[in-house]
Amino acid sequence: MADSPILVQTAPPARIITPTMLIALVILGGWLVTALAASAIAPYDPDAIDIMNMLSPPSAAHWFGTDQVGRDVFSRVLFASRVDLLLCVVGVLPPLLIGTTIGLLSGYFGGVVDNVFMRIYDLTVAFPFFVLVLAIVGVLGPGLLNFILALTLVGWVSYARLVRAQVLTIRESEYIQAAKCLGYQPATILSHHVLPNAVGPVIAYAVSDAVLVMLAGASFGFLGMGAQPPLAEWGVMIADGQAFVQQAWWICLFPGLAAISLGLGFALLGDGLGLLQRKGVTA
Amino acid sequence: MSGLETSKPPLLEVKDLSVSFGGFAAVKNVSFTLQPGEILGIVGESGSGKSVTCRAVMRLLAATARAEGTVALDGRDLLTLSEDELCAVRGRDIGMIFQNPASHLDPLRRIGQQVAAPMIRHLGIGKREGLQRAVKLLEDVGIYEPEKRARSYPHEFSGGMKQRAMIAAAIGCQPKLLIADEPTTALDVTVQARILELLKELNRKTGLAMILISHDLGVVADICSRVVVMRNGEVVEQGPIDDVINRPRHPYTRLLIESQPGRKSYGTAGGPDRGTPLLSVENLSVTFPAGQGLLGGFGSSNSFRALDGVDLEINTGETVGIVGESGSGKSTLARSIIRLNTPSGGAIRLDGQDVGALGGEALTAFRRRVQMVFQNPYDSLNPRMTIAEAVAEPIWRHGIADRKAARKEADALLEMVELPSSLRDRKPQQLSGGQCQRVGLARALALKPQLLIADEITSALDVTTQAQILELLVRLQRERSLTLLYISHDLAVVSSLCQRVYVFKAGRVVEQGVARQVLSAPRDPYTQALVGALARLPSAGTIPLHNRS
Amino acid sequence: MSLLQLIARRLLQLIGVLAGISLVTFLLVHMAPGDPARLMAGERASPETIAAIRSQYGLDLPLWRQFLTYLTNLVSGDIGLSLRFQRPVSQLIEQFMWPTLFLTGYVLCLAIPPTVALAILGARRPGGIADQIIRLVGIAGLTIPVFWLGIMMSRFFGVSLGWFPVSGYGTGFAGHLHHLFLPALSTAIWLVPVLTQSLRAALIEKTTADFVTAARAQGATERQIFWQTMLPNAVLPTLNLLGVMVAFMIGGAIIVETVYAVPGLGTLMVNALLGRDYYVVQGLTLIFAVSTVLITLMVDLLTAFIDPRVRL
Amino acid sequence: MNSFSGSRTRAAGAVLHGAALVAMGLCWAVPAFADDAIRIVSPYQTTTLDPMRSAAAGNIETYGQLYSRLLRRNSETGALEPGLAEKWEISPDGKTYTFHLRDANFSDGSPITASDVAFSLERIRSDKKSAYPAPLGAVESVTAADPKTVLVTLKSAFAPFLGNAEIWNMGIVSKADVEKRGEEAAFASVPVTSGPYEVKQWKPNERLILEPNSHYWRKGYPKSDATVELIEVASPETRIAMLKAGEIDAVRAVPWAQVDELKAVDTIDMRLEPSTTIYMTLLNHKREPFSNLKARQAAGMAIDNKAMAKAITRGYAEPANTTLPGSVDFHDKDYPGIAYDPAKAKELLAESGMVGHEVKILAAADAPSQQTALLIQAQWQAIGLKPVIVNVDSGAWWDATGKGDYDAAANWWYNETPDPDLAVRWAVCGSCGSNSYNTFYANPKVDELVEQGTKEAEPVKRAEIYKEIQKVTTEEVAQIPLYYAPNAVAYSKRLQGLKLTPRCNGPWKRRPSASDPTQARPRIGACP
Repeated sequence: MADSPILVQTAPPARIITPTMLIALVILGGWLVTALAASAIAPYDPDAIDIMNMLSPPSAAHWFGTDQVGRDVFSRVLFASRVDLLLCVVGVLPPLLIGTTIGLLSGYFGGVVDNVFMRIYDLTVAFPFFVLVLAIVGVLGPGLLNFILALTLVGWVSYARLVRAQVLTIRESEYIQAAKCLGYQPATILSHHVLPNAVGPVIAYAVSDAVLVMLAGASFGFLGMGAQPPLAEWGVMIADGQAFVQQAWWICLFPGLAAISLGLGFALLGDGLGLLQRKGVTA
Repeated sequence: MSGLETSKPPLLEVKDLSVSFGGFAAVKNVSFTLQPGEILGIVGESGSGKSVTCRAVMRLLAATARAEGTVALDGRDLLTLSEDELCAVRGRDIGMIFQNPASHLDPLRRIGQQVAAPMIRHLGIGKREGLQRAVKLLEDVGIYEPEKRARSYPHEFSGGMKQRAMIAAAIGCQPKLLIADEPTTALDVTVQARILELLKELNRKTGLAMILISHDLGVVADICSRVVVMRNGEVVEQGPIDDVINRPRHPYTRLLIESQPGRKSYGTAGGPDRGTPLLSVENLSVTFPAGQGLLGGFGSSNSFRALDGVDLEINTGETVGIVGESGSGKSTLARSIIRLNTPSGGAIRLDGQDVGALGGEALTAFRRRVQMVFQNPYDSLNPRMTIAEAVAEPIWRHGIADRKAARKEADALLEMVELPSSLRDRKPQQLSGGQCQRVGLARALALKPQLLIADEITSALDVTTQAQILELLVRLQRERSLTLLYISHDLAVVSSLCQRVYVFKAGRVVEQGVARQVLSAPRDPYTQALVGALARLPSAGTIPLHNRS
Repeated sequence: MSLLQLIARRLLQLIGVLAGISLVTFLLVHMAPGDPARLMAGERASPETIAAIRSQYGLDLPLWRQFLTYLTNLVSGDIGLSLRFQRPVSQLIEQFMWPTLFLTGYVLCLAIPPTVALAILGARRPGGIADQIIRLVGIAGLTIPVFWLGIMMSRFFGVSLGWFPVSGYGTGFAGHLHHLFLPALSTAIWLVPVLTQSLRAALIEKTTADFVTAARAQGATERQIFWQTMLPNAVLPTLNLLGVMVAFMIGGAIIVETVYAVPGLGTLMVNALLGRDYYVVQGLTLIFAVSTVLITLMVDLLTAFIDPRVRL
Repeated sequence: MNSFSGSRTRAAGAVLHGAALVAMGLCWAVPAFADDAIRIVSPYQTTTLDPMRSAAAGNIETYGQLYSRLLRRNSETGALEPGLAEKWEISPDGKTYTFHLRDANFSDGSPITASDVAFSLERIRSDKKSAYPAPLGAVESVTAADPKTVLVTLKSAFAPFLGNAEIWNMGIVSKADVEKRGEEAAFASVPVTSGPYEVKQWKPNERLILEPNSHYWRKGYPKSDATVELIEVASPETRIAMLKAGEIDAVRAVPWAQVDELKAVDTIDMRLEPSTTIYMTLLNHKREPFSNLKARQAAGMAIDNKAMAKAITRGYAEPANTTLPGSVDFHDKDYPGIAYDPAKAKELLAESGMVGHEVKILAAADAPSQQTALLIQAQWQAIGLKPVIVNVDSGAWWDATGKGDYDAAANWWYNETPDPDLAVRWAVCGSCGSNSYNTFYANPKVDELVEQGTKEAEPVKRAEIYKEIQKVTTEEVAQIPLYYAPNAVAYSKRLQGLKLTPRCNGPWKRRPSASDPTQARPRIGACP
């Protein structure tokens, strides 16, 4: 029946580790090792300025060349992985926690609580992200911490919406009714019955969100609002290198590739988790 | 078998049909024939391969499916046709209707267009004429104001109307064969009866041959002349309907027959005790705000009345049944009793105490006294918890025992509902529907309630499983002296299980009384329609009961 | 009637959102350090000059008074005067709106055809080789930083090869197309994977939909099924996503517009933020909010038009 | 709402056309520009057309094109020459200047009269919104004696007055027009001008399009009939790319790193023009560690400004030896400057007790500022300070320096005239209203010398005074001078074909314009 119509019956049997997941884990593991062992791997001090050796192209001595103050780009790319990995984790967790909590409460209790949160959603969504971040960073000053704060103020919305949508379905399910009928406290129901079932897609989303956070980190580092010098961070490196890209393309290129590869790791992981999640639900 | 079969060439001949998905053989060596003008029933429970068989006939299976054998329509093997030839056969020579008409109609297109589409495609007629014919067809299948209705969208149709529209679309090209895959399962019994009547009439008038797939032997017996019984992908028995029903040769067929609701009375314990009622419902009304569109409740004062002045009493030790079709308010009642709904009027009293006013300790005590088992076996269990955890949880949460003791208690409860101990650490997805429903029962009984509400607990189960669960329920009721409120759409089940029955329609009680009387001598026209719609096996009671494993 | 109700409701909602956004923006920009008067008068300006300018524009009044004045003007339809340029904010926005709108439209033109093509190709055989490649490339596309891509593309195509201008808006329609090609392409490269993933997932979901099986059972060919049944049913979530994206592109044009020096709303916003040109920032934020709400409204109307089940 | 719906319709139309054309393909070439326009790109913005209102770089550049002043400076020789004033007399006591106006007209054709001059100068001097009244600080009154004669009375003799009267904000505006249209409206879009150009169209934030003023008093100028577009592009990369692509004719503020490359391009004339620009590092004298003299000296000695000049500007700049720009009059070329001596710096820092003290370095986001900040950070770290770089945008930069909320800030400034009077008032005078360029450096002796320098007419004596000022302020490390940089401007050679060489008085040949942090735009402006 080679030419028979497409009627997708079932997805191929679910394996926990698909090839893409494997690739993702290898990439992420690689960067994790790099980050931990940066000082051992890196040939130079990432902040060591070599004033007479600025903007030199890739060579045996400097694999990725040097930047505008003579720092070794390769070493900086390696060291930057520490900041960027951390950024991915720290940038995702606060919006995840806050958004999930709000989504849970909003979805489960509905009514006034939900209405209030919905209005805040509307407001946040209609607010241009960049303006908010720029303004917040403007008020609080630049730096990673303030950047993450700004990100949290905006980022919780996606999580809240996702969780809320899940909770709206879950709260109608019979096991929640059963839990109510069995006289469990609302807090118990939320934490033990609603949350565990709502959290799957959220985790998958959070992993892909890590990519977005990293890109945002890079973008805002690029806008001078992320990591502060001399701290190596890919976005900042690209940003600083932009003024020299005509002669020294290597300053921009390598951090960009590094960012893409880490992003790919997270994106593939998120994709794999999402797939598992969907299979887990239908299985 | 009569000699007729061999004398005429069969319309459809299925020979040694096997279908496998990957390594899994869903259908094994199935053979049967269908004569022109005949209605063939295929009966089996979920997983028996009956749907796969029919889809293999239409070649509607996924690319991953492998089908072997021959499926000859008028001598032409469908399995070897090219894609183009196949498209010319589908909808032209063979029409098909499905279990869930709601999901099988394209939600974005008008009914008229959808009915006309196959005719426009196969008969080479224009759009205008197609639509005209569609209107005619809609009228033929019993849809009022067909002109107007042809312009409606599926979501504006009721379930029965959708199925009629599907039938209209399927018969528009005057096919030789109509395959009906569980066409009435998703419908209320009265609607089911009318659809079956429509199919019978089509067969009678046009001589349309049909294959009717059903899990319900009653339905098959109602309109089929021959029946194929399937189990685990194999045909266990086939023959003329009377032979199979009255003289089943295979034990499975016998089990099927005997599991039919209403075949057996479960002789529930305890007669009605006319003392003070355990639970009384007085003039209960529940209203919901009208359905919300994008606009929300924008000044919409019209709300939907789910329950309208219902009075009801349940005495200690009694088994009370509630019967009604979807939307009649029976589940709303159950939810109101366990306080998932807030009544807009009236009161619910347990031992004379107003349930709505309970709070704190009193509410906790109420929770222990009244428990409920839910309809959907999978959905009623938290998918993240093992079944032992789920059963143990209420015990330790209510402080009846510590976690360890609760776990032991849960083991005992699971044993009581006849679940093997090897399943205890499984999660709901790893169990069958019947097993899940047993867990649900065990969990509801964990708090040792007095009153157990069972809301359609068998409607999602196969008949044989349903029979087993009912058996279990009756046993538990006896052992634990439970008061039982049994809610079902199935009059047969209710009447065989319950002493008293309330018939609900549109949020009101239209009839109540002793179960057997209501069933045998219904007074209200609606109840009469319900009773009349029961698709019952012919000559019930003549079959000797067989051993159940 | 219901249409009017929807619009009325959205407008009510819009007023709430606008009021909230005005307040938040107002507080944020006023709390940020920096003084528009100093930035206007320049480095050598004396404190007296600065004070005089502040008092002329009412910047020395208490914040609540300034906000009240702003609101009063807003209610009468006046979104204010640019502090720097002494022009009505609306005039500035009108001037900078076209490049952004053009760019947005351009991006859509570049993004939608490949999106549909790729999604179809992927969904035709889910899990097949083409699908896997599309999926992986899509994932990879998502992880490319737009600004990095912008820098690299402008260096390569703009400077090294000299195929495209690296800045500006150009004159005339062809000029716009030529000038905005790289910016539009960099944005489209980011947008296509997002949309493709959504459409592909929806299409795959619809391949197993019951009504597709039903259509097949009625003898529809695969082509008919795809165009008449699957695609219309699958397109709605992507349409919604597209709405969100378009709103985001209008409000988030900052990155690509600054990389390519496109004189659009993003550029205006950056300059207004840097110059602490409060009313321009306010006005732009309002415009972004309004466009978000309007786009959502349009998407909802379109959804309702496609899907009869959606009640307005 | 009406206009909005209208615009939406048009947008929809544009989208449809776009779709059609994209389908046809995108491979055609568009002429980069029409030949009747000269396009000059600069990072600086024009924010107002009122010459009195701003001292920001983009505006200064613009004022030069739009408004004539009483005097003008010869771009070849640097000498002061007659402008709107055909000739002038100075009273013996040096307190009264009499300017005799030539016959000249505004762009609307009306004659430029003494009352216009008096009106213009008076606004600059006494209007509260005047951005830079300092050059006229010594003026007591400006009066029109008759339609052709202007009398300027000074409070006391003031040597640099003529030079000051040539400064960018001294442009003459039409009194009648300002009074008729009102101050805001007169300059909002198309002002009446007295200079070589008038405004054709102003698109704030994007470009200013000028066309020759047919009533300009210098006959034959501007030499080209071409319109001039002053285009604002923040990113230096983009500016250079535009030049290379032939989209524009002149680029200001070419990044140093690009200079060599551009020199090698045939079609581009890369020029390094002398300027009065000095790159330096502000130190905050108001708080520790740099309230401490030894700490400042240590900080100064820690910095190898020769190496920095070479590294950052590719050797195109001279290392700076004093706190004043190298090309102002009376600059002390022989002063040895602050020696690079890290060992001594360490010692001094130890003596000051500021070892390990945190130093907040403010950095604007343009590449040179970033580079400088990083290099300074590294060098200070080496002697035992704890420098932290804080990136800010220009708004926040001014806020922080004005309030003294910083320790060090790398920056640059230039002097408008060759005379050092304004320079010292701006950079090192504690009592001149500038807080010594927000460093809060205040030495009464220096303040005294500044006043003496103003009053002294004798060049030799003035030289002594300014030499002393340079010595004291450099020794005390009022700021850390880094280097004197030329203006890097790249021209498309196409301009020569139009006989508009940069040496003539073409529109692009204004004095290298101010480059101040107001306009040193942070990365946000520069890139996406």
